[in-house]
Amino acid sequence: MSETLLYHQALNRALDESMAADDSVFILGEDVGLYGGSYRVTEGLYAKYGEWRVRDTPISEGSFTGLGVGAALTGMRPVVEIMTINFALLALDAIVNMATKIPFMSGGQFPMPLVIRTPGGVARQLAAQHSQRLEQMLMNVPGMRIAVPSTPQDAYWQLKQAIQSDEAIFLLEHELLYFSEGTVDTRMPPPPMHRALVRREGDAITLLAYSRMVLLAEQAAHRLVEMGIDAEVIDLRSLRPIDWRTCIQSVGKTHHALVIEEDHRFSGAGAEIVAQLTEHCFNDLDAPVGRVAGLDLPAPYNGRLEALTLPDTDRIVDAAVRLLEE
Amino acid sequence: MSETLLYHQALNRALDESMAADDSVFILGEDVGLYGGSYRVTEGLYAKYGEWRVRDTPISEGSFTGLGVGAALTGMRPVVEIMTINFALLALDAIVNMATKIPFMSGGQFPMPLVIRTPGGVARQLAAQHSQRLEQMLMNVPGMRIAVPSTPQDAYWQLKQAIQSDEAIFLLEHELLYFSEGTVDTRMPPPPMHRALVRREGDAITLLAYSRMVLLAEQAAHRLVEMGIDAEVIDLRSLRPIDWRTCIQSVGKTHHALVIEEDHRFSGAGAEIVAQLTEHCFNDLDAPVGRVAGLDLPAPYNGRLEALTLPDTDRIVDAAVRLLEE
Amino acid sequence: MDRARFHALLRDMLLAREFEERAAREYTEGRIAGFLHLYPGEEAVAVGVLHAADEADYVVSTYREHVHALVRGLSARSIMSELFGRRDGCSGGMGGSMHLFDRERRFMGGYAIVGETYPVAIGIAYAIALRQLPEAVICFFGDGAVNQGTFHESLNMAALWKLPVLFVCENNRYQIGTEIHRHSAVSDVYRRACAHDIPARKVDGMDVLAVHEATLEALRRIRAGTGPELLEMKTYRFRGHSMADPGSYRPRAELDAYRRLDPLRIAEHLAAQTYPDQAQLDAVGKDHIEAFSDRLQQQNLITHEELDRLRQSVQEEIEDAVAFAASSPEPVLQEAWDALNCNRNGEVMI
Amino acid sequence: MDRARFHALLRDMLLAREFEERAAREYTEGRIAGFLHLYPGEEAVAVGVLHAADEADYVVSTYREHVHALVRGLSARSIMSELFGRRDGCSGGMGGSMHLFDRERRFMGGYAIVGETYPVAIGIAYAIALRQLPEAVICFFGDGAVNQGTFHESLNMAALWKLPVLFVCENNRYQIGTEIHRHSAVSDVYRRACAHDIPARKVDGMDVLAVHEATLEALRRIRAGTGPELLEMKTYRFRGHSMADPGSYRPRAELDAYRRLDPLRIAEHLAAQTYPDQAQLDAVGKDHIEAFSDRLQQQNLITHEELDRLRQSVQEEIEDAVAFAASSPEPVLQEAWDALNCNRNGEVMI
Ligand SMILES: Cc1ncc(C[n+]2csc(CCOP(=O)(O)OP(=O)(O)O)c2C)c(N)n1
Ligand SMILES: Cc1ncc(C[n+]2csc(CCOP(=O)(O)OP(=O)(O)O)c2C)c(N)n1
Ligand SMILES: [Mg+2]
Ligand SMILES: [Mg+2]
Repeated sequence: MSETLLYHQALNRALDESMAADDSVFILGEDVGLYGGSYRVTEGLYAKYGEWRVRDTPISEGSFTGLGVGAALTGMRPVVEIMTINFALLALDAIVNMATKIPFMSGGQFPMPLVIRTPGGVARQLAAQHSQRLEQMLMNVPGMRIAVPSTPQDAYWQLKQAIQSDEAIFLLEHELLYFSEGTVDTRMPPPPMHRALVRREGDAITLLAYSRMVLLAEQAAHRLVEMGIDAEVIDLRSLRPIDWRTCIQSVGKTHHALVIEEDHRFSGAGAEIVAQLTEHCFNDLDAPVGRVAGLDLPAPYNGRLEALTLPDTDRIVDAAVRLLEE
Repeated sequence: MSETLLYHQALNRALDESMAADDSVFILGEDVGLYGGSYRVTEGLYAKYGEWRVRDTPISEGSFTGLGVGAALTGMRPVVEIMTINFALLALDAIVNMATKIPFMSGGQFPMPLVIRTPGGVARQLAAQHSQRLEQMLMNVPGMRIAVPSTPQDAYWQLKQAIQSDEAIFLLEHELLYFSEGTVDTRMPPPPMHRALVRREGDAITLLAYSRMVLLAEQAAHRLVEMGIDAEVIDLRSLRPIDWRTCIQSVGKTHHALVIEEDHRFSGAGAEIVAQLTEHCFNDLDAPVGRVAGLDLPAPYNGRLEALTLPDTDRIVDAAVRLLEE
Repeated sequence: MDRARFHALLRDMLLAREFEERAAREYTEGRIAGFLHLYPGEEAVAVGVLHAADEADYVVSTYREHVHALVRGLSARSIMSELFGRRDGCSGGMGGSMHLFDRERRFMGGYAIVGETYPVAIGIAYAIALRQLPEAVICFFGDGAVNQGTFHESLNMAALWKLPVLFVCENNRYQIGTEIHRHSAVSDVYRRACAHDIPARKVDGMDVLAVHEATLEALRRIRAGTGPELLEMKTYRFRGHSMADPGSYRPRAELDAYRRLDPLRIAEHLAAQTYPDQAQLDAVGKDHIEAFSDRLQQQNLITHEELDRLRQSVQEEIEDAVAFAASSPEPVLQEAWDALNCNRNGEVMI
Repeated sequence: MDRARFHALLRDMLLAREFEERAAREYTEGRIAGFLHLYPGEEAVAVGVLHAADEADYVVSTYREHVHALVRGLSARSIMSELFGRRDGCSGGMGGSMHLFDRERRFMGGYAIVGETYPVAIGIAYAIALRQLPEAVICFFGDGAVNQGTFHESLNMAALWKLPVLFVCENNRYQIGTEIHRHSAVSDVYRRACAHDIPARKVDGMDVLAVHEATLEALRRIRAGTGPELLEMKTYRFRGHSMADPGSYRPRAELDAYRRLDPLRIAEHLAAQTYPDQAQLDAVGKDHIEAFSDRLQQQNLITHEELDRLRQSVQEEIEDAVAFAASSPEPVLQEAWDALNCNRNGEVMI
């Protein structure tokens, strides 16, 4: 059952199938209903499932995310859409202090079958308040799982898995991926939600990336191959937990690793990856693990400057070449 | 002018002197006035400066932190106390999206002479919602500075510097340090706010710590010396920026580094430190940079379990010894 | 009027007082740690409200929730064990005083970040409404808590979607050391509900029957689907905010005034003190409880002997709870991991 | 009545419309990017309110703020340049459409996270009150924004401390695609102020004189120290929420009704359409502006020639602004670093 779908359609499919299969699944968020979702992810579901299962909310991120937590306590499976990750700061208390702590604080009495999905990353000239990468903030939170699909197939798989899971899961989509196309097989059994996947095999250097950066890493890998450098590309797919085994195996083979992240470099998601790989692969590494990351600068509105603050293929290729020269 | 002061008294002194010297300094937060502050940091100031300059607020963290931002735009120097860091999640939009972004988004028109101070860290059996270490969340935010004083002297210096600075500064105090005692020299010119200080010199291994963990690192160093291991202890004092030069110099000498942090290990503050040191000192390091950190578990209320989730001197000593054996 | 019901109300008030005063003692002696927020003075609220609830209703509470839990039917043993941090605690020793949970009794947690109870409550209520069940959610919060943004956010959603929530404000006039006129422009909390057209009224929170009646009526309407309501209970706490708070911000005149609510007037000779010591608390604090038991006696709803027996049984229950808690084992680290991963369904990570 | 003042009001409304429609065109042609939220339909609010403000007053606005900035006195050049992302933009090209700032004119920013304007406004007002200055803060927000927690949090503090803020709700009945009855239990925003005893009223936001009068009065009281007030301006946006929004969630009947507010009734023959195209907007959108200029003409406050000249000069101003913006250089990366570190006072890090 393979089809070609856009990323937002794959998410929509996952929602639709999950809602059809299980009455306890419902969606809430700003403009998810009548409007169809600002990135069309919930299109058509309002008409199909009605306003109670596809609930348009007021602009009250803190409380409607908390509403999801409360509903999850009764066994419902809420899927909260936060319109963009930039507004998630307003919901962090609900996410960190409520969703991730209740199962623990209650001594294990209350699972938390809650999914929070949100578009994130830097899109195009949305300026500093709308171009945030906050995944780092949730990585240090025990009780949280973070999925970061880079393909329509993963978007479909991981959203379905997240809904079925009894854990609090943050699904971070990327604003620039919604209209990317890919094959989606709805029958194939998915790998575990947090499994990293090798997107391209190679033995000269390991490129580790997630979300949109995987696409850049793949492009860079093609360029590197043309230069005679056989790069391996790993799509992390999950930022908490991280599938270290897959990463370590790769580095054991390539002896070089480069992390590519859209985050600001200083204390971004990449820091933990570098730290762990160094710890586990210290003797295997021929050079320190490198990072290609965003500048430590808020996103400027101006388009050229914005582009300069982000990783691109050139910079990845350069960094890989330099790393191999060390 | 050296005196022996408790940490909370040193902070109080810094506030008092700053308010006396500059009319534009004012304090706001829950129970900072009549009550005198839940950790006594603002004691006596309400009587001395009146309710407009020492303002008791409602429980509205998001808005009173934002109030600080607004006041700072007019050139005031607000010192916002968030009663404990656990409530800072409710103010993150004000901190991240407003305070740190306005100077940038306005093209540099508006400095941000705002200080946010808050008690943090794990105290004693306050349970999961009141035992958080959220410094990591702010480390990835451009435009933010984070000071983490470990001694009364630094508490005095860094708070005064923070108030004088035109940048948004987050001053993270530690709940278990308020009643620690130390000499405070109010005349001596302070080092730059972000300068790391070598608390103890040694040449066998570098222990890097901040806030309360510095005390544990120093204790561990004494034990290590008894075992013939001459450990150097670095107090980072600032988590954004981090004074890499001081760290790198030390590692150049010791060839071994161990980071001690109260954070949950996964993607904690330590991750960036490990990543940077590895990058800069790869050839100097005889072993991967180690981490002694909190478990990836919310704080249990039970006291014994709580202790097990945190670094202690034993664990630091063990980790140091193991690191040197590698 | 039902004798048994009156006795039950009275017994729970006595039990509540006894539990809390005993917890204070255990705290002083170091067997309870962390933050401990006690309830003396406010018993009529928890007892009046929760005796009006059905088993199928849900309760969402704050960090000052021991008595809510107790009245809801959690055993004194399981609560005291939790305060002791033991395995038999209702949260397995992981949550402590501020985080009591009991799935079976639909006691949906004590929350320690002010303002969290509203969203949790409307979330549960949303699930009820979606499934069209005849259940309600009781959501507790303090006067200080209404200044948290989630209050109005949640009230709006509750009103908009007619969710079955009873919002119960325990207005004890203080946000720690900040008196209500210094934290709220409008100090009648019930008036704030006007912003969302939610029916709201104030109730004498020192009068258990008034509280009970008002709650019964409100819950009846709410279960019928008319939407949320709000009750503001005017009450007072006799102790400091928590065990760490000496309460020196309260003027003597005010404390005196509340003391005068005590029909036994035994408080008057204590007027020279600014803050009550233990003996005073024992005497003063009983006000509404004494008042209620007096009334029952006068109306022949309870005999002196019955009252004595109630007192006796309450003391025994608490004594037993403490003994039980003290002998309950401490949890081990694996149990903490299990609590965290309770929802992992055995999935193996990495 | 002052002829010049009427002309000024009218000119700013015309300028506003021209600016926004031109921005839409530039967006379609790719010279403006990102999110672009336009103001046609709501001009009477910004113009009526801001003409009542003193130079010493502060303005805090949202992402839909070009017109606020323009009326406040920022040049069309500096705003258009900002939309183009150029160095001469009022935020140096760093902020873009949603983040216009001008320190000199006390235009304290456009904020793009809904609900941020309240705390910023009360913070500025706090500084004013502390210094006892006769200044006021004007705080803009939409009908959707009142459901953000900061609304009530900030209103409470403003009322509690009698801060000099005028809260101005631009109630255009929509939160993107969600109509007000689907996002708010109480759809008269001014009624929410009852929760904090803040004087509040609703005003016909399509009538620039009504807006202006109401604002003048409120600001007079506010500067005298009587505390905050709230004005709810009933208005409507003719375009979608932003350039990305086709606005298909609005029923035709509703759009028709608002079209009928247009005294020229030129809209009626367009009734067959569900959403106006550019030509329709040009015609329909002018409603209150046309109405106002008609009124001025009837009352002999403006002549046909004067009106033509205004139109002419407005077009020229916008033409000039676009030309200026197009030739303004792009900022370089060092300028971004300088903006970030504007407050470092030369301190060298590390
Ligand atoms: C968001 C948040 N801010 C501050 C605190 C600290 N705090 C704990 S209780 C309390 C006062 C709450 O007052 P009220 O709501 O009236 O409840 P009461 O304690 O009087 O029962 C405060 C400020 C907190 N727990 N959460
Ligand atoms: C906190 C937050 N949530 C969501 C959004 C996305 N968003 C931008 S504008 C808007 C609607 C705001 O409606 P309203 O306040 O009525 O203002 P209007 O756009 O109608 O002028 C939304 C939901 C946002 N910017 N900030
Ligand atoms: Mg209270
Ligand atoms: Mg609107």
